Amino acid sequence: GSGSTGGSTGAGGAENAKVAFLMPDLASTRYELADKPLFEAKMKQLCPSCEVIYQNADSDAAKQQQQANSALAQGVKAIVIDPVDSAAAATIVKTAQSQQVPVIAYDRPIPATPADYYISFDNEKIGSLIAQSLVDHLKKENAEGGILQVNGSPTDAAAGLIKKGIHSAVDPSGFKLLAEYDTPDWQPEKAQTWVSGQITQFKDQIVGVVAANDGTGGGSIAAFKAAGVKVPPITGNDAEPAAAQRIIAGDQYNTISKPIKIVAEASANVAWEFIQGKKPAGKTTLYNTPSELFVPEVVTRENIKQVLFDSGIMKAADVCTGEYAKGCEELGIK
Amino acid sequence: MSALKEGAAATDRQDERLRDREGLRGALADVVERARGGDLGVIPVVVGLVVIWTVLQILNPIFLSSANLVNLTLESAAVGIIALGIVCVLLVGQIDLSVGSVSGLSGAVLAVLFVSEGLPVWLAILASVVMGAVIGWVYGQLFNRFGVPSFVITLAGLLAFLGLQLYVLGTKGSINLPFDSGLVNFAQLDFVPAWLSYTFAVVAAVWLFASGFLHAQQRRAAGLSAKSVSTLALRSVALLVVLAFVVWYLGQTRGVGWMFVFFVALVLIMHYLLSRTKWGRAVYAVGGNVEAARRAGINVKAIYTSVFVLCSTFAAVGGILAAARLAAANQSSGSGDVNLNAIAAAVIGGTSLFGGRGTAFGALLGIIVIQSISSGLTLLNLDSSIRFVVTGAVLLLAVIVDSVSRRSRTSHGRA
Amino acid sequence: MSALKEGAAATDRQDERLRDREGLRGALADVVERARGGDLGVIPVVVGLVVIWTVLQILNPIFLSSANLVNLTLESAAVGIIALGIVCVLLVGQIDLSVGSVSGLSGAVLAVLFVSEGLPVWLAILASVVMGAVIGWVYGQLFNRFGVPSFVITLAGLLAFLGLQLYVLGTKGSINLPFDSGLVNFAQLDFVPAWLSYTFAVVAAVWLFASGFLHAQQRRAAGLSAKSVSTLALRSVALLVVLAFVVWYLGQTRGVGWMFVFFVALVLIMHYLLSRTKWGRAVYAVGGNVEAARRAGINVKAIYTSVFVLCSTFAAVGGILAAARLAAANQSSGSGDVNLNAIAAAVIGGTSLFGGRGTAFGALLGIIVIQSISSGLTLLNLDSSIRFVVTGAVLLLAVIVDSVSRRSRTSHGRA
Amino acid sequence: MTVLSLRGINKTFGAVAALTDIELDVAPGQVVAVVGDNGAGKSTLVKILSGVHPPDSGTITFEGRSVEIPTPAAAHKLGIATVFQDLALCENLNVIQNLFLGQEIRPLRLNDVAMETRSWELLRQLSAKIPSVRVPVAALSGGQRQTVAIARSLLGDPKVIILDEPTAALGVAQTAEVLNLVERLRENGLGVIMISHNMADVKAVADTVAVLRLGRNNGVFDVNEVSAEDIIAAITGATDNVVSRRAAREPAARGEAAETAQGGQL
Amino acid sequence: MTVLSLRGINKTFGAVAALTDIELDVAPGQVVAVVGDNGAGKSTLVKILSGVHPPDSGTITFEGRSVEIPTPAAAHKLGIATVFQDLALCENLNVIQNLFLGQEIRPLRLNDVAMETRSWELLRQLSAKIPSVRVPVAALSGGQRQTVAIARSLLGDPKVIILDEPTAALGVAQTAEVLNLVERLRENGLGVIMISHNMADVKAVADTVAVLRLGRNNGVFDVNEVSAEDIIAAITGATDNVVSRRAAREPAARGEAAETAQGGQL
Ligand SMILES: Nc1ncnc2c1ncn2[C@@H]1O[C@H](COP(=O)(O)OP(=O)(O)OP(=O)(O)O)[C@@H](O)[C@H]1O
Ligand SMILES: Nc1ncnc2c1ncn2[C@@H]1O[C@H](COP(=O)(O)OP(=O)(O)OP(=O)(O)O)[C@@H](O)[C@H]1O
Ligand SMILES: [Mg+2]
Ligand SMILES: [Mg+2]
Repeated sequence: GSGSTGGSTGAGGAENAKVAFLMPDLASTRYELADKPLFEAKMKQLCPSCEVIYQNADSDAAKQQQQANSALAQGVKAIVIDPVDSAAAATIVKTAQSQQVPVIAYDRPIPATPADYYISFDNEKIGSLIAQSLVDHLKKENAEGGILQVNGSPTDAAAGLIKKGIHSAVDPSGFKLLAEYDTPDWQPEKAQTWVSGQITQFKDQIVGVVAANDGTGGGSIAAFKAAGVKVPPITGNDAEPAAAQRIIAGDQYNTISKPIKIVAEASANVAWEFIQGKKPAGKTTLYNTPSELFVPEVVTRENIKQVLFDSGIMKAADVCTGEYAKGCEELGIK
Repeated sequence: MSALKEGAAATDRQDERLRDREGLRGALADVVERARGGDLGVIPVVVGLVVIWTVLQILNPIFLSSANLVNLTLESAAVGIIALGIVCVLLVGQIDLSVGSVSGLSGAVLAVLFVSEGLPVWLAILASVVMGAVIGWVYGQLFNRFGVPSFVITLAGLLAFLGLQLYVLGTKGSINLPFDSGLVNFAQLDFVPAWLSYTFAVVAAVWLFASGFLHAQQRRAAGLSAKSVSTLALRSVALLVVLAFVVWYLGQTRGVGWMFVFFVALVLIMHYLLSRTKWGRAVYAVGGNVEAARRAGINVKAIYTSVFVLCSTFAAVGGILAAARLAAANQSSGSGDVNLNAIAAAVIGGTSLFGGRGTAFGALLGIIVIQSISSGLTLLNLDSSIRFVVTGAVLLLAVIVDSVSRRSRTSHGRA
Repeated sequence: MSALKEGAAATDRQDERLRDREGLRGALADVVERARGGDLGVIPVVVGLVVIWTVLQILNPIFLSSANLVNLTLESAAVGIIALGIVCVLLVGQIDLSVGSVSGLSGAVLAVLFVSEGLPVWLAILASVVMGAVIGWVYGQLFNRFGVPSFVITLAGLLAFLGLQLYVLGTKGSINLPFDSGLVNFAQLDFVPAWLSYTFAVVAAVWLFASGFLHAQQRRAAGLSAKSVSTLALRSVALLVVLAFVVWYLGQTRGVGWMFVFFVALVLIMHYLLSRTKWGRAVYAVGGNVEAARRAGINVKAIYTSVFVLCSTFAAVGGILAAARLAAANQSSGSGDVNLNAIAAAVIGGTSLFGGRGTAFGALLGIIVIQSISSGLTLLNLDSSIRFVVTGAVLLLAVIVDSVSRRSRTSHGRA
Repeated sequence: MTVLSLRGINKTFGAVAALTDIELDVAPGQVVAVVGDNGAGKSTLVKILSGVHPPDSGTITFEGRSVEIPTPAAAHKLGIATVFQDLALCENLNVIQNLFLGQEIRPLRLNDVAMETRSWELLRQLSAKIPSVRVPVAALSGGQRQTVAIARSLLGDPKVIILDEPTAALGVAQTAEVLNLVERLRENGLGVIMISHNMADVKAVADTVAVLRLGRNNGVFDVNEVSAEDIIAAITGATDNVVSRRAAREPAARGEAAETAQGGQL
Repeated sequence: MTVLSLRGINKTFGAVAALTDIELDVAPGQVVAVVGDNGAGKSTLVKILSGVHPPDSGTITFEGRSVEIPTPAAAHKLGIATVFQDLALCENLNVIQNLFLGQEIRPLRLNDVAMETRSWELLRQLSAKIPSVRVPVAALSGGQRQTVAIARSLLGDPKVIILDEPTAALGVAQTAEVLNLVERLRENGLGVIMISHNMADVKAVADTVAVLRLGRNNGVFDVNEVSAEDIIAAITGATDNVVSRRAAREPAARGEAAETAQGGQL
């Protein structure tokens, strides 16, 4: 039962409360670089004496369970969790709720056992957005040929969602899906090796590559460069600084910027309300859970200045180094 | 009671170069001597463990709390059982890199049969375990027939069974096990009632004393030296105190989990098999000198096969428990560091990678060291980068303590 | 030209139980005999490779295309160099599990120094390589001082350096290396001009003949049996033909990459060090029987340290090349299966995990087997579940072919 | 009647023909000494008889039946017990464990006490000077190990015992005990094959002497009808050899050696 | 003057006192035989002298200076060459590689030809019957290995040579060669410590005999003033021992053994 959240935590326990912030993996840099500091900052602002227990499960559902258990052993008052495995996280929800600790699903839903709150942008949507953006671009260019699809790790549930989203855009697009590949552990080297092979196989039939994140996108670009052929439009996801550089230099076609700041701060707000014993209501209801969804934004060379730099997500000084300075200048990024 | 003539030394005590060691004082002197000589069995690991626990407790006072230790015991079981199998293959000087994949596959098969196909749970468990045994048997055949190094066979197995796991889970990717099933309960919520735990502790202590006493009596009857009654009594009282304390302390929160009891039971069974049966002797002999074992008429191929079967079977059992504990089987079950953790647990527990040296208890102690580090650092709220560095450092520290206390071994001439 | 008296057998040919083996026919008979006796060196791996290539070519006719083979050579270099280091540690009977992390860290350090700090590239490379050497030195000290098993030391290293890698990459997470830098060019686009490749081939063949001829002459002068001139000529002509064909075939598209040449050069250097220097002898001796080596007055600790230093240094070099080839250093560089692939390459190339047996060429052949499998399956566009299964199966097949042709070894009494 | 007989045994290792066309007969209650120079192929012959290596060709007849001995286990089953020259002990196991390896008492719940008692009996019988039977064999001296290996062959109920240089590392007392033992084995009707480089031991206990030279038979002699010099000549292939020259050169040493012979060890 | 002298050497292994208060002196040009029962501590003494184990206490004087021998390399440097009872060869290396291990010719570009030539010389000198020096030592017979180990100690330029049961596995001819060799070493002024269970060999080449018994000195004898029986009595600790009983029981064997002694092996 999820109704058990309020009672036991009176306002008196709100100060000095602990809240767990459990992130899923290291394959994407965002959790350590963005989500965690943003969440901590917001929490600090809401409750200066509260403590955030941050853990990263490194793509291991069992480890995440261990981390949740140890957070509970430390007496946290709320758990914010981005599940490694949406299904397996049900155990964590159950255990936490049986100890009257509310669980906020962050970024990925936990369908099997409703959490107390769900805040996200939707991975499937991300997949379809980056693919759609690429497809639209190719159609505009009147490209003819096929597309390669570089998915994430075959053992990663989030990668499965992105893959599904990509298919939803690529399959009906009219471009032939030449081949697709699940990149073990999201490794850019693996993506590079695979794309190199496809280049020998399909030569100039390849008009675009949908890569599921910036790392594999970068690997794909390196494969084309190393083969000495022209780099077709290649997607990414996560808006890493390195990807921003590649977009500025014209090597990568797009990436996607998630409003991590908004999501992280929203979840800190929700957690704080739970800690205070309130029961926040969602904007919508998804998976029987009060929910709040945010929409990520596709970044291309056209809008990179305004999405990433004007909004303050990135600083020009970090990105416009060395050989990228020229590109920045062209785009007016300062 | 004794066939020993008054005043005459026991048959095994007659060499005049032996220093005299009788009774309780003798036993203590023996321990000290063995410590100096570096022949300490598992004591160094225990010392390493104590050091780590102290450090981690200082860093975060929750570490040694009852609740956290209960978690620790439950988290140790699945990988610990896998490490038990690894101990067996390491003992014969081979390796199994595929235990992670096999455990993942076994969890997946269990989930598919039990949840998707709706078979009774015991049948699903049986099927998974049998599958594990068959995998081990295949390894044994490949190893014996073709002489392929086990490193490569099991590396191929690692890949193949990971693929099979993905295939079995199919498009679902992840399958939940029902929370109200006995299996999930067993792994998550079933704890031994306090009275039964204390009974276990008492039974263990009494049994230790009784068996030691009977054995000593037999030895005296045969004219051999034997442990004195006081030594035996002291030993079992010590055991009783330790066990009772553990039970009491864990009982402060949830108590002793059945899954942990199951793990410990397996350790005891394996200990018996390895140390008190002909098969166990053969395992150590094959690991020490396979040609000598063959010349002694041991069916070396059968030993290899049995050990591979055991290892894969334990991996399958571990996989089932891991799935039960998570209440789900998914694509990443068994991947990640299961392999390394299981092998490291065996090695830290004193099992040699070159074969012929190690014990079943090593797996228990080793996995507790590893889970302690992991659990302790989980409590510390570190950046991942720092966490990795600290994990590595603490692991090294634990093993250096261990190795240094073993150190004198070589300088005393026991390589 | 020969100090050998007419009719008298050479000093090393006088035992009447030796079958006579002189001249070209003798050399051939020798090879056949050694094949029957299972003493084949790298031939079985080559046979395994041919089998795999045939299978993969049948499955996808692009596999053996020049363009794909060029990719294959370039993809082999980074992990191949790491495997070369692994061969060294395996030769002394130790292991290094941290080569992946070290390579990742080295790539990260390179990228930070070169790109973020703006140091000259050679200085950044030097810093990374020196860091690798220092890591190996630390391993050596820990191993020699405390006697901790290298498995555990390097497991701790694996974790710690992964953490350091994340820390060094810091807030960036991923750092691009400029595509127009010499380093990235070297790894991606620099190919040996055709004329120079052919020159290499000719030089290699001439050198093989000349050195063989001089050696034979010295042996004859000393009254020992020696290879006949015709055998030597045949051998170097064969080498010339093979090399020229390889150069020609790869030249159909982009040719031979400098990075691959660099890798092969390292293999040749290591081969020389291992087989023709006192240090190399000591490495094999320590791997074969460390106590005997110690008693022969070899500084065993120095050998262990040197080998760990070499291995970590090669890992650092491999990491630099991997980063250069990807034109980026990121958090997952060096993770995943770099460790397993490097160790597997060494093992498949015939290096024993128990020490004392193996060659530098093994690393070259082993990595080509592994990359062939991976590249061949990459072209097949399979589901990842099937791909894993097939990879495992093909790997096993390759090694079974290898092992079966080595098989007779034991039945001929060479364990 | 012979308990064991070999005909036309060949074995090559790579380019080396280790055994060529070997014949050998052993009767029950007979001690056959096999002698020969280093590398003559004696141990290779032993390994073929005990199933360690298969022969390349040739027939082995055991108790009248033609047999194959593909594995050591098969040799054990036939009743052939062997003490190998390299002893073949597991260094990580202790003395008791090595003694009873493969023939433990009570397989499912080892009877330590019975095994230890029996170990002490056997070792005492061989005058072994082993302070403790619970130390790993790695910690024993060369002679102590050899004693363990010999003691092991006496367990079970063999019909033929093969001893490959059993006294090489033994002290004077232990050597005498082993020679006594060989005589007891003969009295009990076992066939014994003993390999030795020590002519005195050979002459003391053997009934027949078979000489191997460079992997070939080089004569079978009745021990009572042959002198040590003749055997040595057969071994080295020449009557003028380093042994005879040394003997001629040092008449003093010779005299003393002869005297020492009464000490029994030689 | 002594080249090597030991005082008060002690060594314990766990509960076993392997050596207690050992003394030993070796002069240049002197052959000292160390004899004793199995497990008497002879090899332990050798290992202490060659730097394999450190002693627990006691002093070692080498050429008048008090020295420590912490490692085998230190022993090599002093000029102590040892043939170990367990030979200490690397089975994966071939004969040449083993012979020159640690003292290769031309370290940076090994001189194979010179090493092979020298190997054949040494082996021939010891009458070794080794078909090929390019096979791994694992493929050699016991005696062949022992010859390799002995040959190895002759490389370099030692001042003291320690031979731990050097002839245990050797054939008659090889044994005679080794005895000749020991005599040559003495003539060249080297100190030689030879451990042996063979009284004939001891009496043939040794100048002094030091007896160890259960880890303690049990007398040092001039070889010309002591009979084999006395030595055996000192070894076993009793004049009535299994050796003397066996000798008494078998007068026939005794006579023959005495005769055989002239063959030289004993
Ligand atoms: N496993 C093997 N591989 C190759 N050659 C071998 C092998 N075993 C023995 N040989 C060779 O066969 C020959 C005979 O060896 P064997 O061990 O039978 O000699 P031996 O008569 O027992 O000698 P020793 O008296 O020294 O023990 C030797 O030349 C040896 O090098
Ligand atoms: N490394 C060791 N660890 C423990 N005990 C040892 C070790 N080495 C030797 N010993 C013990 O020390 C005693 C002396 O052994 P040592 O090898 O010196 O005997 P030895 O005189 O050479 O006998 P042998 O004639 O049989 O070669 C033996 O009882 C042996 O068990
Ligand atoms: Mg032999
Ligand atoms: Mg000895």
